[in-house]
Amino acid sequence: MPTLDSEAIVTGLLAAAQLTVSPQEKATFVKDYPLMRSNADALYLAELEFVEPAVTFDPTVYYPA
Amino acid sequence: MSDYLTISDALDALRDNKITATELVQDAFAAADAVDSELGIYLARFDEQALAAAAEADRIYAAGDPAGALLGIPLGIKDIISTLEGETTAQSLVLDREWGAAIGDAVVTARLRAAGGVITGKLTTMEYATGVPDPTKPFPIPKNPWNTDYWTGGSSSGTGSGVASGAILGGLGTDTGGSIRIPAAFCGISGLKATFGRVPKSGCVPLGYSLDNIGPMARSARDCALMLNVLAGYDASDPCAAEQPVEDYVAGLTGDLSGLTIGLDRLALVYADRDPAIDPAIDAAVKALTALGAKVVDVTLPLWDELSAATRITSRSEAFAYHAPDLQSRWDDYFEATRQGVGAAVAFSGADYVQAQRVRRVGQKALAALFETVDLVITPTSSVAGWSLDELGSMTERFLAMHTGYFNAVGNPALVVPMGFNDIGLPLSLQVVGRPFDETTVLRAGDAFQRVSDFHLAVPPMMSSVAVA
Amino acid sequence: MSTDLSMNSSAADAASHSHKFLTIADAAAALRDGSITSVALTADIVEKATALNPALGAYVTITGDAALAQAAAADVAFAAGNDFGPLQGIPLAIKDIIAMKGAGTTANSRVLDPAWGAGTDAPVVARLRAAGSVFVGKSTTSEFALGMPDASKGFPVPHNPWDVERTPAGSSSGTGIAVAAGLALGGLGTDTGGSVRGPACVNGHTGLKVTFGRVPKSGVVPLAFSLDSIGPMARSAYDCALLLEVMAGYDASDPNAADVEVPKYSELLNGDIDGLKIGLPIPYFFDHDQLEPEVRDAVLSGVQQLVGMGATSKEMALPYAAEAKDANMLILGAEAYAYHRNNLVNRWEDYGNLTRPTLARGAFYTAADYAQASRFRSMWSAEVAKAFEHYDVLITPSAPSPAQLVKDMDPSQRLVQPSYTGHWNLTGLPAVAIPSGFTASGLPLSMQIIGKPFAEATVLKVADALQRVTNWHLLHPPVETLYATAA
Amino acid sequence: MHSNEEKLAVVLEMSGITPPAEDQEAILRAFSTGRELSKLIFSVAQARYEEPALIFSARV
Repeated sequence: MPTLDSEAIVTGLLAAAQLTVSPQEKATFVKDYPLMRSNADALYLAELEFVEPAVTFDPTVYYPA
Repeated sequence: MSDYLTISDALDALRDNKITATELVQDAFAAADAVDSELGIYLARFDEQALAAAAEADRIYAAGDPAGALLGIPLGIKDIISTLEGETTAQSLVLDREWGAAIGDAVVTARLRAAGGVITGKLTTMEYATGVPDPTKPFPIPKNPWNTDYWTGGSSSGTGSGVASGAILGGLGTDTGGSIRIPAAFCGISGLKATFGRVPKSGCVPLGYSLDNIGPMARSARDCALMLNVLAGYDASDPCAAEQPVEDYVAGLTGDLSGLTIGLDRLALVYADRDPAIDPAIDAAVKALTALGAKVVDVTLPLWDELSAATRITSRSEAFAYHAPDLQSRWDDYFEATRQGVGAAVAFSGADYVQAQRVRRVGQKALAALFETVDLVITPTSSVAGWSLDELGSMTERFLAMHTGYFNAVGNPALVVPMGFNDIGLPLSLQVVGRPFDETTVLRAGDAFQRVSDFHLAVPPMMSSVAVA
Repeated sequence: MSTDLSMNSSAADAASHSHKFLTIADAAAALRDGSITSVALTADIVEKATALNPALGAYVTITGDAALAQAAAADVAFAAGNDFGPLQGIPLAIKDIIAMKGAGTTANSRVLDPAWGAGTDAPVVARLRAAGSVFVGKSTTSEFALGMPDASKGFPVPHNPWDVERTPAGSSSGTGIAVAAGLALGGLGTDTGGSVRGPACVNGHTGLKVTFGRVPKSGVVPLAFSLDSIGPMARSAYDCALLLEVMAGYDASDPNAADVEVPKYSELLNGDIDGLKIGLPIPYFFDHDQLEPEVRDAVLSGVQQLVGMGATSKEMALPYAAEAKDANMLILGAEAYAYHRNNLVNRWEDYGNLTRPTLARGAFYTAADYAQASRFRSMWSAEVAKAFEHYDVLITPSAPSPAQLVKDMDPSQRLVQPSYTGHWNLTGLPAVAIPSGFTASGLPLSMQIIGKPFAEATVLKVADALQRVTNWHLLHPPVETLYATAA
Repeated sequence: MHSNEEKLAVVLEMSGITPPAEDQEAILRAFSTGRELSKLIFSVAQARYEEPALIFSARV
């Protein structure tokens, strides 16, 4: 499966998100995409393997204390 | 198979020294030896350590005033929860074996041990607590003791078949979208997914961080209450653990349901291929609960599809965050259903995940409003009595047929108890849901129902035909 | 490395011919000793705000009549001996993303449903109203609190009163401009990644991002649910304390609100920072190649002054500081996109041309990315908490540079430029931006003081201690020259 | 306009996973179902101005 370039990825993502944007706007997305993707990838640190998310769920809300 | 089917009966027998802990544990291992190779209950057995623990229990019983709510009771641990003995595999080639070794006993394991429970071994699970068996992987295929052509259900598979076959009297399962309640339903036993945060889940490999629960599986609601008394309570090691006071869940089992209003949602339309035996069984259960003093009214659970979807999106996304590095580097080492299931998370954007959490809050509000009009809600646990191992149905079919993920979205406690059998002898199951941290009322209803029914004491035919030394 | 503390020439000029701009504390005193009335004060401010709006774009809506009515009521109360507290009769600016009776809310956008919040006060506004304060109007905001202005959408374009060619920063631009230019004595901003501290930084005054949950944020259009905060903006830390005393406190309508007791902040600003332990996280915050030397030096000289008052300071490090900034952006992007998804799909053109690209980027992250950013958030919060076992506050620059020229700015710069504010939304900690001096060219400089959860008193005390021995926060931009252009 | 296959190729690239041919068909089915689930949760009117159920606490 050939790896896709940013242009193809952004095209697909905009379609998946059902967004129609102007050519210049899309050009900006294509330019920015690689850095955005690497910023996101950089968060998958090995030391986080067993770390819980910072947002937790409270089932009692909306019930009388 | 031991003639003591439930933990509470076994405890009485031990206290009245009609049986020793050593004999009880030996009977359990004998039952396992007779059927495990066919049923796929265990991944690892700790015979030596278990028998030593049983001997210690006998010493304490002999000394006169036995402490320990589960003293001498053989219990199994789903192999996704860490124990001092052995390694934890999550029934996967992928999990780093050092993980469990580094932790030793998870909080829940330590609590069972401290209560005198005898840890018999590590029970089979679906890989990383999700998906269905994969014959191409070097692990046992969990089969249903009521019909070995059928799946035990998952993902706490070995705990379900272990209790049903008498290999253990109780055990731990985990439930992110139904993984305690489905194997308990298919194997004809009781299982409790308590309120999110009721039982600390540190020392357990995560599937869905904001959905996971560790809970008891045993033959009876009373046994689940006995185990919950030991398992429940805050622990700082789990950021999701709730600082809610723990009640004596056994003391609450009064057998009397007078004054309770129970809302019934038959969920008749959620899955086309519904087992015809379910509605008559529900009708009988309603009659029984009414006779016990409860008022049963019809209700409609709000946002059924939407909240089920929210659980789906949340658990897939949270699981993918955990598994991303391994899915990227060793895709084929995973079971087919696990990698495709967790891999399905690619369909969801960050915004989808956030939106799912907004829908969960809307669901919480709507369900809280319903619980102002009823004290409990009951539904059939599933639209089917199970799947045969060679046509397990697609992911979507299983997702629609099992009526469990909805309650992980909102975190309410949900107990399942056997309510009969279908026309080919597979168990049927009733789900009882309560307000957050009101496990007492949920267990009281389950226990009261089991005082007037004996489905939870039925023994799979294969067990009686098996010669037990 | 201490710089000459005396004001450089252009800043001195700015101070000399500025007419008397009041802090809230000064005005409160003047209102009680009879030297001014709230009606007079409010009338002057409403007139100035109206005259300068074309040049500075501080307000979307100026509620002059309602403000004068509030002022009159305040004066009547004073006369009758009823004193509802230091904010009585004080003219404030309310960011136009917060619901306020008597004025619609636009979020600087054509997309927000006009019926949203109509005729209601957000709890934080209700509290200010009950304290007798006067609302000059709804101040301009970046559209939906992010992105940069799009003049074609018909909203006033905010300008920096120190140099109208430069950015007033965002997203609480209007409140920042109003405080700097004396078009209000204080006001409300919201801060999700730096939107209170950014405008305070480039407009030369004080802005506090509060602990997550400290101030109820119901009645506010959300940008990112788990990062948003409402904060006070005013000239001084003391004024921010006066505002915070009224704003803070639990409210059941906001599920994020924390049930934590609210101290009398202003009474705790006693100027005594003897023994206070300051941590200076060097990597990323002080050694980044895009951090301008004038900014760094002003922060370090501010720290030296604090050390001179008995504090100790130590260089230290926080790991993964760059990743923490990205984690905040990722969480912000995903949460904002969830809120805006349907409108982006259906009404793309109605969004500002510099808002929609920023919002749409939120769609490019996967769900797992968002969950993973949240796991990173747990780890990083724990790392910062460990640091706070050894320090009472951390101090960093508020931003890598002073106000940029608007023509040099582009929406994508956020990805590459370092930023020092989002870290404290990620960890939910209180962080105040205060003036730390001026550039050679006369632009405000700023430093940031960060504290432990719910330690706003400590953060404001340190800021106030510095403001007792400096007057950067009292200097005013040369707005008189703008009247000509405004007329 | 854009087939699910194309969209799937993109999100697989984003997610860094490269499922072999044997899994493609199942992943595509899951992807399509996923898109339906996404549409479903964005259709809940009451969720328009609602807060998420996951709360951040500043106190670690």
